[in-house]
Amino acid sequence: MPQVQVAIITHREAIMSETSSLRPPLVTGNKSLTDVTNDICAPMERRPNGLWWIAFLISLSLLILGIVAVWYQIVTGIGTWGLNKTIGWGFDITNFVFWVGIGHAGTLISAVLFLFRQKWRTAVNRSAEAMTLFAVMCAGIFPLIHMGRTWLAYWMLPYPNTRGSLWVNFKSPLLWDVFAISTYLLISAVFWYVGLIPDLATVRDRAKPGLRKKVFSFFSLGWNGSVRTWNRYETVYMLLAGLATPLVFSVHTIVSMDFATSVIPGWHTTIFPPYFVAGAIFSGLAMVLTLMIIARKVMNLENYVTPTHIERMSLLMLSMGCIVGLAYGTEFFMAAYSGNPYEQFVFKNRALGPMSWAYWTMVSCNVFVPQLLWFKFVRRCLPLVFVIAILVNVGMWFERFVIIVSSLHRDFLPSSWSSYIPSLVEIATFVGSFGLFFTCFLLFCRIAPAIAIAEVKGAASLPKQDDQRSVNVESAA
Amino acid sequence: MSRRVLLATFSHENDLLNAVAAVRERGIKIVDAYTPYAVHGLERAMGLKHSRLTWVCFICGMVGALGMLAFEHWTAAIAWPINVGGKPWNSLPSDVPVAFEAAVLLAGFGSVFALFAVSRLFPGKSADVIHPNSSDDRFVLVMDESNASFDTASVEAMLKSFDVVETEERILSGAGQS
Amino acid sequence: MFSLSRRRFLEAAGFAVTMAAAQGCRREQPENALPYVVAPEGITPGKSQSYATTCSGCPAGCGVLASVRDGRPLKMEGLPEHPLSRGGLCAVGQALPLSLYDSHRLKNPLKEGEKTDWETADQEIAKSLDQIREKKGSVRLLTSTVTSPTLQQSIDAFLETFDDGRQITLDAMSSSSILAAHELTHGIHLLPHYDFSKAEVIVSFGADFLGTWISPVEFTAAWSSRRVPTPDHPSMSYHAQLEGRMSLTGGNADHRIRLAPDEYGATLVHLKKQLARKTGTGIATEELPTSPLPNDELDDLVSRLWAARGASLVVCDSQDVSVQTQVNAINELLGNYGKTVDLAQPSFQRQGDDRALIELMEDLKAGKISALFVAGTDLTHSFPNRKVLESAIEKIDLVVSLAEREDDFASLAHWVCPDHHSLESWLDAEPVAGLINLYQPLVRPLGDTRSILESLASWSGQKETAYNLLRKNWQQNIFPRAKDKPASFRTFWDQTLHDGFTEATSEEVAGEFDPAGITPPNSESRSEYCLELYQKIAFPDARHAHNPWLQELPDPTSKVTWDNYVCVSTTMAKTSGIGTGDVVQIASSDGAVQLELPANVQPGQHDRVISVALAYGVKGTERFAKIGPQWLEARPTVAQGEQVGKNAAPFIAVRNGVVDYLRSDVQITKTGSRRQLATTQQHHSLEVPKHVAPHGAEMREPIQETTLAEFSDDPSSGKPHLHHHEGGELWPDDHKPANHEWGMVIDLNACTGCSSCLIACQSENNVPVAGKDEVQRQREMHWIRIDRYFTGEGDDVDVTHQPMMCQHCDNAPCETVCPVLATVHSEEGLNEQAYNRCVGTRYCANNCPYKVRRFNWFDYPQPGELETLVLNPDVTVRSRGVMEKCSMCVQRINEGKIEAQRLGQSVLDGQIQTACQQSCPSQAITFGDLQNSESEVSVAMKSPRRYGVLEEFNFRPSVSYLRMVRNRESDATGSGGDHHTQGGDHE
Amino acid sequence: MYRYIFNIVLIVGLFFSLAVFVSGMGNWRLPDNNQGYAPKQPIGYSHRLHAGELQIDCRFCHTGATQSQHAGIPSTDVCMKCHRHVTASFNTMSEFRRLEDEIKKAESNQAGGAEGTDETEESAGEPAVDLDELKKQLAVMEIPSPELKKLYDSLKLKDSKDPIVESASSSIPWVRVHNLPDYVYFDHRAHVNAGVSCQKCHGPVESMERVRQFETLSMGWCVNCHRDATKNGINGQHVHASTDCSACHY
Repeated sequence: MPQVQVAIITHREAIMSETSSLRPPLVTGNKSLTDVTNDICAPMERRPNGLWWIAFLISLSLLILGIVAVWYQIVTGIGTWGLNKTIGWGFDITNFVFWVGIGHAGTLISAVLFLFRQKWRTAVNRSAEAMTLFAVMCAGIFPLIHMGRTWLAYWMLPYPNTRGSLWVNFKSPLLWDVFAISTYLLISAVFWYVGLIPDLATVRDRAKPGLRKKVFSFFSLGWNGSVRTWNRYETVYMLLAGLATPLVFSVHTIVSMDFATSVIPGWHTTIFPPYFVAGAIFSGLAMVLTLMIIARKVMNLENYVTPTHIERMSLLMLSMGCIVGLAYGTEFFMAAYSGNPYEQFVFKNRALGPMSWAYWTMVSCNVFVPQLLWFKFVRRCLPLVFVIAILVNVGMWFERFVIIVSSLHRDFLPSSWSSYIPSLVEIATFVGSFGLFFTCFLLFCRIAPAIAIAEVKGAASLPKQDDQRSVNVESAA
Repeated sequence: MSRRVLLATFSHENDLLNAVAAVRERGIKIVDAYTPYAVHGLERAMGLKHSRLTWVCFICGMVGALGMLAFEHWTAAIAWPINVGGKPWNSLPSDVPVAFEAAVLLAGFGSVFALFAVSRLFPGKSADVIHPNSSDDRFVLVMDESNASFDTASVEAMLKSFDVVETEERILSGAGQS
Repeated sequence: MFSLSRRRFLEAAGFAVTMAAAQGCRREQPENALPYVVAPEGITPGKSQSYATTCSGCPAGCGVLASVRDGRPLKMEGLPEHPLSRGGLCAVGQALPLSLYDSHRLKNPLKEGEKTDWETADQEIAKSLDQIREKKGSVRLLTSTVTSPTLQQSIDAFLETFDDGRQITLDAMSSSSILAAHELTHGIHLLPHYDFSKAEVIVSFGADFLGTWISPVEFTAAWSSRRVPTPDHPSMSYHAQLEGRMSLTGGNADHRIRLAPDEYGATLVHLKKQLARKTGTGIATEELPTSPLPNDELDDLVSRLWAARGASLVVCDSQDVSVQTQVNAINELLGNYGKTVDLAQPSFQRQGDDRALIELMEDLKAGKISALFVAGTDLTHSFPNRKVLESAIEKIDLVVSLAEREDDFASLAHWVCPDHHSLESWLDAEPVAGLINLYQPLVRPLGDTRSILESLASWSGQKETAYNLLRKNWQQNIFPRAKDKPASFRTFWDQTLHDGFTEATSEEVAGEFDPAGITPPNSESRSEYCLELYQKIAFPDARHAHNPWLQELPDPTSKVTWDNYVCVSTTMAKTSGIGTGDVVQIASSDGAVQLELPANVQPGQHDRVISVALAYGVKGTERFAKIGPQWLEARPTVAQGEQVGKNAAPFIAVRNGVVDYLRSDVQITKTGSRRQLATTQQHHSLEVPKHVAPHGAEMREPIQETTLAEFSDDPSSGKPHLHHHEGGELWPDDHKPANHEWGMVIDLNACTGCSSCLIACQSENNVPVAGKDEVQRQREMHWIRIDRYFTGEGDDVDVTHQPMMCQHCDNAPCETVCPVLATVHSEEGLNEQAYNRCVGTRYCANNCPYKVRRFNWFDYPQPGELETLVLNPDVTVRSRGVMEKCSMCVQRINEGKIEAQRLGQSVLDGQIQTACQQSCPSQAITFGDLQNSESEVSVAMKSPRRYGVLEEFNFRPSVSYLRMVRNRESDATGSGGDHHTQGGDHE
Repeated sequence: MYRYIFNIVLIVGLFFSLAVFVSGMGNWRLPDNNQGYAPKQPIGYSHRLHAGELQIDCRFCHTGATQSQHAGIPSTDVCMKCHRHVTASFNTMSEFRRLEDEIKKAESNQAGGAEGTDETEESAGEPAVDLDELKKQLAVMEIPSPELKKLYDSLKLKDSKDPIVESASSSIPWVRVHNLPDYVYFDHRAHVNAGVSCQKCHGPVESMERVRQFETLSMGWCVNCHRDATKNGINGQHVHASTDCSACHY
């Protein structure tokens, strides 16, 4: 190999290429660059298979159910939900926080791992970003429809008006939410789209002349792979990743402030911002795992999403589970240590009161079950990881439910203590949000490269075709 | 203005990197290179300057944050001071979250739109694709032939040593801008 | 090509049309404004006028100030100058406007259920009456208590035209035994006028005088006037209540003893014996069975009563005449006659005559009656045996009902000649001898109805208007009695009409006590169960069951709405496995009467006593099936073909010449089915459940209380030891109040929990009725609620009531969280809610520590167009999706301020009153400007008893409470418990 | 060819839409802004005449303004205070008088003519025709204007202003011009007694033939006036015009 090469390969990459021979390869199966392109583009270029159709039809019908429920609720009233004078939020905000949390893992994988130069993210970052986008869409719907007068939602925006001008209340955490969620949605969308541009160009160049080519030409913005553009592109991508990382922390911090800045015991606590961010990452990881394990099977991406990826994600999930468990314990400690009887009561009531079933579901799913991931065979057993991920999703939903409902149902004055049973409309809306999420996700798999082609190529350090054999020997060794 | 260029196509990023280094050593002017993904080190190998988009991002972010802080203060304490929960008119801590979000939003959009503007990317633009496989598995180096000292044959010979897949001479219209 | 272009052309053209159209559709339908043709004198459109009149809710005759706006009576308020009600008005009285604008009220006379006109009715009734006169038939006129001298005169005149014409008085709940007992002991058949304001020691045997007994508003006002201890005069009346069921009065007593109603007699005999021993008179020497009351309790009562001779009062709500004679003997022994028990100026508020009623039943059975007229009472709910009536009616020639609605009896009658609503008619009332009230019409009759005065006059053969009849009677009979000898009848009449009442001389009645009249109560052996039928505070009379406001008024003790139920004690519940909501069957031993109702486990109930409220299952309440929002999961308020609750009147017994509301021959069994009660409160204790209670904070402290003994030592006793942050504020206080700072103080010692403020607020602020299902879902809409807590173990519990509404916190947690500034603070210290700005996130309600915010889950339309007339035009009717809450009657504040500005004055203290404050019978609520240090509210704020609920959180509520003081030696009884000694470490 | 024609049609269509749109821009306004609303009223009552020319004080008819939240629309009997006597416009009345005088003159002429000599016979025919014509004119001349007739109809009065016994009176269905939303409580008392002139909100009504909404009546307009009043006072008097929500919304 000529000397020049050594000179231009950065130190970091030297390490990477060195370690890549020690670590299992990120892309298995002796793929050439064209193979990568072909494999990833294949799902969107061939007709969908039966499995896709079944999944799509199920998702779509759930979505329609949700739309009907939301329509009914908007024309009839929030009374179609199981809320009451004491419990003003139930499924709505639980689902909102749940979906925002799901969304966070996408950003985490794509932006945070990018900043940390974790190359294995390339296998999943595209779908994780899409997941973020769709999850934030689902999340955004709930604060919208939870309003008694949804049609006036635009009053939340500070626009000049004829009311003198009456602005908005910048002291309200709910307004912070409006800004946080909309910023998050927009930045996630932009991040996702910017990442997609080179791949759209790849698809465009592969497409035969026709509508498909036209559409991809339109959306690929005239991308031609010039190294000057790549140079700026990389800068902007890094900037976006750099912005998205604090954003994702700020979003869930602000979501947690909806509760933390209130006066309700069980909400009013300073631990919430880190606790919520950890929880969000935890639930997001679980969701990514769930989706990835399905996707690699359904879309034949086993060579790109390898058990190694799954195992690393599992470890991350385990550590997050432990952080969340620590947070649960800390809450009790703080209540006991504060000497505030209202606070003490809320936590005792959570664990032993009428809603203890929800509390213990949450603890079991979020803290106890993930401990299985200490064992390597569990981490490498995909069905087991899948089950654990599902349980963590359930547990994290319950975490929000417990925080919201169990704190509200018994607060200061015993005369107003109450209970909460969700109504059919609420359940249908929740189910509908899953419909929306999966419908969007399935459509996304069909119309855009589900894996970042350019990034996989860039990160995988594929050997020259001629060198293949030697590399294989190395990895086999 | 049109000019003559020599296109060299490679199948591996290392070949391209090595070739770029060699070509620049010979004093040949490189017009551009086209790659299917961001080849790390290529920009340095080609001697491209660091992008100034970070400044755009920073300025947009500052405008977002300071602008929003000023706006929040103006609405709550000056334009129409309204007593909200007994809080002081000018309550800086509660202004921070929205200001932060505004900063991120403006910085993100500012830098992306700056990228699009500087790189002339816009929806519906028809791309001048240099090589049908340049977005798949081919790395294309475009060298300026207009210099009188350019010796096509010797360059091609040199490129051969970097496993060049093919070479082609072409007249490029326009300024050769990417 | 052609088609494409054509489409484009159409697109372009369509665009143009749409743009033009979009500019056209800007304005809604024009709205018309219809002015008067000839404006009446003295009426300014948009301004309300107040007229003094009288409440017709029950015969107690409270004075009313009715405000009329643009020809509509809208709000009933207490008449402050009235000697009986002293400005108070109960829930029933407050709810009258809604029954006025009731589309189900009859709009014309009916003949056999078919619409007819007055001329036909009068002709045909007159014809039948002539026939009856000819054949010398018996005519009976059944009325509820008639306190009106003019109506009484008309009735007498009408009945005089017959050979056998008699009036029979039937009360919703009879107290005829008191009248009968006085006939025995004092030789006069009358009801004495009780004066609770003069009583230092009150011992009540089951008499719910603060709730439903005889004249509750008057009694509450009088009772509470003696319940305000100040640091300078730390004294208050002592009130012991001995009762079987948990009544409102019992809950307010200093000492409550559970005693089954069938034990009143035995206890009273002992009381009488011991008092007699103290006086040295020998009226009671007979051998007695053992007292149901422990000796120490008895001794305590005796010594307290004896110490307060002449300033004590023993009352009893028993229909056993011999028991009442014992009460009379005790009051006589204590020298209470002429002091707290007034026979000289007796009360006419309950004149039900059970003997006459029993005779009527005999006559009906025998088929002796030719004509039966019924006015002012719904027979089905007070008549002991409806079957007698039903079978007898076929034999009667003429049956006429004068009911306002087609009630149960009206559907049996040949003729229904509907009376006016009291707000449409002229009438008078003499509730207590020497006090005569006037009723004046405040609205032109809404239907083709006729005053009972006119109907009777017409059937007596002289057509005359009610106004003329009334004036004539006043000129002839009342004017001569006038106390301060006015110059002319005209001035007298005008002054009375203005005042609403006049004081007149009355015949002095003298009754001498005669010990011979005392009869020993029969000491029946105790039965297993004792069924007690009682009146509900919301509607003591079935006539008010049509009023949805009253139906949705939570019972002050059980907090149940929209239903009646069987109250059982916690002990009985435990032993027979009955839980709240379990449907139980109560049946008379002979199986003749059966009733299935859900149970309500009531702490404080006597173990043997089961109690059921009357006036439920009223015909016509089927209409409430669809009240409240209708949606996917909505459950009807009443099931198909059913009524609200069930009628318990069949259990009313006739015994020893009286109508008795007690029954010992009953069985109670669990049916196994369940029926959820619609309660507005689910947790009834201040104690948090034991297994989740933090150590040292087993008790919540929204209600603070102390005992009189401790209060005399330390006026601020009862204050929990809290770590209250007293240091400076974290933030600068940018918000100095402007010209006013509104505040409110509620005296928990005066508040009885009667809930009149709830209806006052509902009427003033257009609070919607949500329906039973919504109440079950904990979504009632009342802006003010009364939190009721039981403290203590088992059945010996203390009851506390706390009115709770928006506290208008200066550091309001709700305001901070509203994203759109829909709830903010006014410069006068009010927490404002701008409905039209609200987008309905409900965050404010979540963040409200007092949980006083109410969300419009649905639209709650008025049931009909007529009913919309009850809405107060000064308060926005809230739409779906909007939060609402107590505004401290800001419309009244604004009116007061603007009116003061118009007159060039400043706002005087007491000029602005909130609706809840105005009507409070015990004047527990004080409202005013805190910036005015002289104002009543500022003075109350300085009371050592003042505290704020959850004050330790620094919400700085504008509503304060005055600590409750129980007239007790120490905390030994009940459970007020040691709770004030265990203040946790609240921050 | 087709293409050419249709392109022209298209361009004309677009131009037309644009023209309509632009012309509409002038009176484009936000929803619920009814500025300039001037509905046709059941009686062609002229404020210009009454308040402007005749200088009748606003409060003479709108009596509620100082005492009630509503200024009130005068009842028919308020109109009749004057219109019992004033039944036609000045022009109509002078025309009426002129006709009457002419008839009188003609009649006296005729009478004089009859008694007079035959010299005038030639011209005598003419005034005779003139007289009939004049009488006819006088007969069809409506002294109460058709608008006043509506007033009489409301009270069910004959032209002689005697009531028609058998029929009941009916309100005049005036169309509300200034119509605030139901959740806004505007109190005339507070404003009029604080010295705010009627024209401040209603505009120069005294110059309006038919009343129109002069201001936007938007919340911002109210609030700005309140701010200004608090800052600068009204007529030199210090006032405190609250900008609290509950000043108007409750």
